[in-house]
Amino acid sequence: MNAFSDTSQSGLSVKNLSVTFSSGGVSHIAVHSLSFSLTPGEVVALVGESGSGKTVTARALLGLSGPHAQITADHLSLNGRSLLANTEQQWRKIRGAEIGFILQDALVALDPLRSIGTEITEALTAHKWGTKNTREDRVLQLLTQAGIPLAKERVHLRADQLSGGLRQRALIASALAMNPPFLIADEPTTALDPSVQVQILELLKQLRAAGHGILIISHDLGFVSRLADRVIVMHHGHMIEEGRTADLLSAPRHSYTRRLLDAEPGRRPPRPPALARQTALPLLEAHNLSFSIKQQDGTRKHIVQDISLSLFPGRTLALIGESGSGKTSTARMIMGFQKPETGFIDFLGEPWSRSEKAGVPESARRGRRPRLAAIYQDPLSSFDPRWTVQTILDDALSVIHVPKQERMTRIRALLDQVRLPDTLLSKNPLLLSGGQRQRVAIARTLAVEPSVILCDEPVSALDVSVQAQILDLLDDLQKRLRLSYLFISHDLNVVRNIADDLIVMQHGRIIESGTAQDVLTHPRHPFTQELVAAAHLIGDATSSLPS
Amino acid sequence: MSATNSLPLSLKAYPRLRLPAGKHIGLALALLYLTLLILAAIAPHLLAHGNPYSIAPREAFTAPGWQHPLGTDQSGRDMWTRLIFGARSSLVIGIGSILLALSVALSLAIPGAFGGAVAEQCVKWIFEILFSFPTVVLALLLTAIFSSGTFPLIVAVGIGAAPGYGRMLFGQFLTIRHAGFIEAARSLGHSPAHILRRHLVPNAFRPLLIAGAMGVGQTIIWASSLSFLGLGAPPPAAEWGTMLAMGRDYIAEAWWITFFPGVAIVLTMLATTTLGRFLKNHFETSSS
Amino acid sequence: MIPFPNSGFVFLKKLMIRVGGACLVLFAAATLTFITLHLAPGDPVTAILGGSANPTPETIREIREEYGLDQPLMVQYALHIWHVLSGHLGASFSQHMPVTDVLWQQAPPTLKLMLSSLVLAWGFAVLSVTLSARKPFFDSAFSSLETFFAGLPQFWIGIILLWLFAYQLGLLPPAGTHGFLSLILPSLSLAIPLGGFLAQVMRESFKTTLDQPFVLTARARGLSDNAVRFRHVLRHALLPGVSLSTWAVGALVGNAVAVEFIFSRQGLGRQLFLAVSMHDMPLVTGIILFISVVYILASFLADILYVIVDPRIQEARA
Amino acid sequence: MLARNTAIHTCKAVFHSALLAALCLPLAACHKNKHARNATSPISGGTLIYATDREPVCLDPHVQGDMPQVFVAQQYLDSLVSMDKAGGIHPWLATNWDISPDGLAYTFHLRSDVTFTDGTPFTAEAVKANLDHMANPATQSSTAGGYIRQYHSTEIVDAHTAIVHLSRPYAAFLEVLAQGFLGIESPKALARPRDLNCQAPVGSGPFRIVRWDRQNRILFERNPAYHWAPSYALHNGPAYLNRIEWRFIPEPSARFAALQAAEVDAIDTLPPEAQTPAQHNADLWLLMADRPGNPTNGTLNTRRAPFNDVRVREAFLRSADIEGALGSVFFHHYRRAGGPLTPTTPFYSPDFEHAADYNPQRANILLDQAGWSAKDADGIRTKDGHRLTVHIPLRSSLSNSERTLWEQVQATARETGFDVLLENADDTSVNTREGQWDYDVRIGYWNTNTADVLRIVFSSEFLDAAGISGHHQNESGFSNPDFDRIVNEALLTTDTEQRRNLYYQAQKIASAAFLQITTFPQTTRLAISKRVHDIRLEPALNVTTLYDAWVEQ
Repeated sequence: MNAFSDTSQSGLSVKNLSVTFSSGGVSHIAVHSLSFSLTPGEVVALVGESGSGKTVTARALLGLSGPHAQITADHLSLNGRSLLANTEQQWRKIRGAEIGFILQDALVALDPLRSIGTEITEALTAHKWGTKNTREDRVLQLLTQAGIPLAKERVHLRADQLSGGLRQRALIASALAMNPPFLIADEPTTALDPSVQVQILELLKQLRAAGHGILIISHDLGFVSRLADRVIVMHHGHMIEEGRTADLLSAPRHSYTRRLLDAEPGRRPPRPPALARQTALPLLEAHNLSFSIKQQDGTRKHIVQDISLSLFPGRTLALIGESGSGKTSTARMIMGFQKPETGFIDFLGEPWSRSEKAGVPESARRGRRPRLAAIYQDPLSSFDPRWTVQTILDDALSVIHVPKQERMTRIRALLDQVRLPDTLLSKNPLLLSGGQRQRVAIARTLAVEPSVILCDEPVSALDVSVQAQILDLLDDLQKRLRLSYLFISHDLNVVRNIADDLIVMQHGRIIESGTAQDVLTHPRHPFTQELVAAAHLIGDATSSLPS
Repeated sequence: MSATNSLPLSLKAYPRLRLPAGKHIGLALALLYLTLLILAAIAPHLLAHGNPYSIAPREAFTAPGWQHPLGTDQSGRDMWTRLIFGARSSLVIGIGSILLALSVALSLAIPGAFGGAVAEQCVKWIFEILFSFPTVVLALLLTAIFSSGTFPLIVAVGIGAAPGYGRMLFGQFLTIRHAGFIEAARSLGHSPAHILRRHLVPNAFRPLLIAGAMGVGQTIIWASSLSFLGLGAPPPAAEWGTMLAMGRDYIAEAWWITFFPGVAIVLTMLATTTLGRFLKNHFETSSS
Repeated sequence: MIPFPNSGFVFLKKLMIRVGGACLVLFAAATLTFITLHLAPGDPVTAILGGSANPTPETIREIREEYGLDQPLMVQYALHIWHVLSGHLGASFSQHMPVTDVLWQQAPPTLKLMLSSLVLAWGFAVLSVTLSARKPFFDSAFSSLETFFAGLPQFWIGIILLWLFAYQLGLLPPAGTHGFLSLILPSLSLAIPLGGFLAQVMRESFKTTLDQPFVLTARARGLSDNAVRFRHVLRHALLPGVSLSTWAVGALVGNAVAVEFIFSRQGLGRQLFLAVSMHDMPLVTGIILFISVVYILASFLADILYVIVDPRIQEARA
Repeated sequence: MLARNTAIHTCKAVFHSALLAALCLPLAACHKNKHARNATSPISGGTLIYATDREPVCLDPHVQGDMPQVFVAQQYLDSLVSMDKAGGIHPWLATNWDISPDGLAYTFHLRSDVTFTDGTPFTAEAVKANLDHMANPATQSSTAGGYIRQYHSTEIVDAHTAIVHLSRPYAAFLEVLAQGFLGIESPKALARPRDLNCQAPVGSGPFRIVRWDRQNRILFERNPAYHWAPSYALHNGPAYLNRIEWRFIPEPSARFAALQAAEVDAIDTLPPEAQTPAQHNADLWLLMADRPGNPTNGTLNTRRAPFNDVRVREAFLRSADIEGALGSVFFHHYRRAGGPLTPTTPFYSPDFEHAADYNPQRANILLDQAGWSAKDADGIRTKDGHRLTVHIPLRSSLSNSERTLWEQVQATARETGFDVLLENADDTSVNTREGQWDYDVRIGYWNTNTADVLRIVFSSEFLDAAGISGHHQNESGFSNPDFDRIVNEALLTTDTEQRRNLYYQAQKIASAAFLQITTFPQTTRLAISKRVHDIRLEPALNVTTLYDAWVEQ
């Protein structure tokens, strides 16, 4: 079906939609002549990276682009009624009642100060639906419908008191309150753990089956492939390609679509099987690490229990787990920022951290610190806000006593290594893109000539294509510099491309470990199996298309 | 600013309205005023001719006019001249008090923020206790010890204002201490001395600078409220708070004696606030 | 409703910390006033006699004995602390009446003044913040107004208001503590700067909140602009205002000194100034303690309010 | 000192020095006063709202003894004797009295029909209780107690006869008794603890205190049983007013504004800047009178340099332009007081009015003679490397007008080369400095209805009056045996001409010693709404009395 020819009365129809923002005399066209249509029972996906204009489009369809947006279109209609000249009053009648809206993280997309019940009720009162009693019943019904068990008890809870999956369901329930025929879901699963993503995916499928027309906004082709009937790829505000999901994914016409597909972690070639485990001594060894925090009621909550791991030269050990699994605390103990309660860590054959009271003094670690570097999910916070790229690298070089006159050469070499141009030297990282920032962070770690780099979710905040570039860079550096990585991530797909060995954590414990190959192909623990299944399901865009 | 920042691609439903031109006009006016103020403090003769102290009882209570643009006070002294000459003592009091306040604040906030868990807890308590003494009340108590006059006024206001600034700086220093870049520097293997010198001090200096810039106006107000109660700079000092206080009996007959010193205080407060805000925005959004 | 198995225990523990802190604050207040007034130059006897004429040596000896001034300093301090702890604030020698009576008489007008100023300041802040996002003009107008208000010294704005409304227009009484009308001008002089300050802080928070995703969700539900602003955003913007109000209560007492002078109002501020001027230790101690108690109660109240506005705190402060 | 003792002087009054009436009273005030008096006959009932500047710290005037206390006391207390405008003593609570020839025993015969408002009858017991109370150190009585230092004991002869024994003859005893400071309180009420009595003292006067709301007001109610009015009153029987609301409005401009806005019916201490508007306001009338005694002044400390040299003292007096200040900040409404006594004081001589007029040329010559001939870069005179510095402590309660006056003195004295330092401090700190003689100029005044004030402020008897704490009424530190002899001799005689002669000599010595830079007389200054009639000044103490006052309904 071609969107251009679709002028049927039912459904959401858009023709040549353009959105322009002007501020301070400067105009910026965020969306250029976009056309598509959405009919009940159909799922259409708008796919693109950040800055592609997909979110702006979603807002424009709800009349929420803000006062600075100029919206032009040949045609923008809902069930035959034009929305172009809508007043704010008219828009309000449409929002929630005819088009529901779902955002990504329910923790912030629902008012954090109010209970989910109040939020859903508000969607009803906004359209003067029912009486107090009927509204109460309706809220419970919606929560149940969205798959929240024990709705009666949970209706009084706030989003932050619910698990990630439940709160996302509550958010969806609030969008469904008036039973709108159409839903716009803006990155509905992005911030969720993989296992939860699958659940939400199932819920959205049910909604489609119930006849809702859904417009999915996503950067994740893999996720979209599981759900959408048609996909529209956007880039810099332009519609690049449009077509049935299966067709588009199997035979992308546009090079950008192809690039996007190739960057999908699931599509990238898996890491070649590692050489046999070396007989060399491990660089880093952790034994029986435990850590707990004291709770307000006096009991202790165990964050990490009995974790042991060994990292060998030139290899990548990945630590996988969902949020709250204890991987970040483990990372802090390994970095020597947190003293373990039990167990010990040795690095380069010498004590690095000890649970005993005396422990290992920081001064004993300092000399070896350059050998154990780290990069983080948010590189910006790890840079002094006053410093330019040059200062950052210069400061790092001073750690290993590089003479002043040599530093400039070394800095340029480092930038070259992470494939950044010299022109960024005088820039503050604040002005760089996410990928560039992460490269600067990598350059800084390289500056001190480490043996081990601890990578804590280094690509989670990046666009898919940038993710791929950073992972390639890390891979390349490892080969050239024989680095060892301790790679921490929640995303099995990311790990698949880089890990030699894998440790899966849940509730602070290691539930499975082994070579990446083994664990990924033959997961033993049910949780690992679930993870692998979820990753497979979402990540592999071409393997299972909707029929 | 990068191009993407000006776009409402983030979740801004209604982008903030910023009038960049207006903001800079405000800043320019503030800087102009502060320049004049400093000039008046350093070389008052350039801005006002005449002697701020010589009285002319016959010309007392002259309304603003050609001869005296802001009128004369109860002793026939020219208000404009006195305001200009008063800039010095008002600024000295303002800057002196804020410097003292910040030093006292620092002497608590630094060990509190960087001196370990016990010190942190202790300092937290100290601030909790000190904070229950309102600035003016504390300063009032201190005037009982230090009597009055310019120097005692600086001491009273400086110490009185210290808890507020101390708590603010303490909080900001804690943020800095826990900042990612400090941990990053540690993980690179930098020594504590290096971290202190390259990160902690320069970064702590920023909130200090902002507090200082904004504080001058505030301490001038506090000091003038003590002057107002008769505890200020001794006569014939042309200190604004005292001038204002002395004029209030004549407000019905000669409003200008009270009005203009107040305007000077308000303008100073506005100018320092504008400058402080600019510094804050500047530090938050870009690098130096 | 909310399953907190240990909330009773937690509450008790928090309460104990609070009460302990309050005692510490009171102890510090008592010590501070003692030190201050002993460091202050001047013979307490002079203070007690109020500088009047002709006291005979007998009179002076009598006074020294009556107020325990013949005891060693440490004994005096111990007695002072003991009195404070046992709730005996003693008699004010400048007022010739028990300190508790002075407080009983002078506190209500000051509390009234503070409360009405707080209410006015809040009113202005809420109005300014909610109105200003409506039109770009309002935004810049109100935010300039706030900055201007926040920069006004209370005593100056007080004099100007007095001049305008009492002297020139004759609309409101120029002095006194007589009913509602006499409360308007003093409250305004305290409320205007505070309102500006509150509004600045709340505006910051209001704007940050307006950019939050849940605001978008609320709009997308079909809520009107006003509903979003008042039901969702305002509540978030209240939070920093609530925290600030504790501080404001303290600041109001301090600023009340000058305002009570200008409007010849009855109250603790003016009484404190006079007591300090007379080096009247029992009364200064009493008033400072009272202010501390008010501050402690205010922060208690603010904590409760905060939890009402933001239920997350209950768990987050664990 | 703060305790002041005053004598009455209304518009119509002609005191000993009749020539002064015109001088001290602005004509407009007299005119308006007359106009008001011509109104209809008194009406009983209503409330009068009276606003004053300072609040007493205790309502019992025996305790301490500051002017605001006597202002209040005059409304609810009666005295043993009363004084007329001419200084004659008349019966009040005492019907008559005999004085022993040696002047040491006073026998008072008392009225038998007087009861205090708490129901206690007035008897000889009450007289004893009151005088003992004033003399008791625990009362902390400085004014009343100070005036009757010669008091020895009271002997009760019968219920209505009491003999008061003095230790030394004291010619001014009856005059002093006429002051409100020595008013008679209910002995039952006096028996209560001091601080309790301070809250609600009980008298036999035309009004009784109902409530004292600190920093706000005192409420009085009429005493319906009152029928023992003093002879200076216009009527006898209960007062006309049902109630008095006695408000405290310390801010001068606010006080006047409250009167203009008819928030209050009468104000005292009309600020100088408001006098012209008040005169032009057809709804108001003014009631003004100078108070006798030692006028408002700055007393020079002769105990230390530079004022231990009489030439420097004279130079300082002559370099201060007081007239300029009176013309500016006092709007010409205050008259210059030149000599050690206010013109309304008995035995005042006008000869010393111009003994120390502004004369910078003479000041320069004197300073050169005294050795202060060199000048430093600031134009301040120096001697042996010391600057000619004058320290003047300013208490925080000093009025802005007076502050400005001293600022102008500072400016004019600087022209002759004095470095005058005006030092702000709280009241207690200033009192302490005064006790330690740590000042060069001390600002104050002393009002009393007798020339005996000269003994209090200048005789050596009062140099160390209070002993250990250093309180002294002779603030100049002046000690002159001739002067001491003269003022003490004057206390022993009742012969008017002899006293006049002695006090003339005393004034001459004081004036020639250049001990004070006198500024203006203390003045009672009332502004009153025209609907209020017969607010009068009590003759003995020049204090407002509302007994005869009535309000148009």
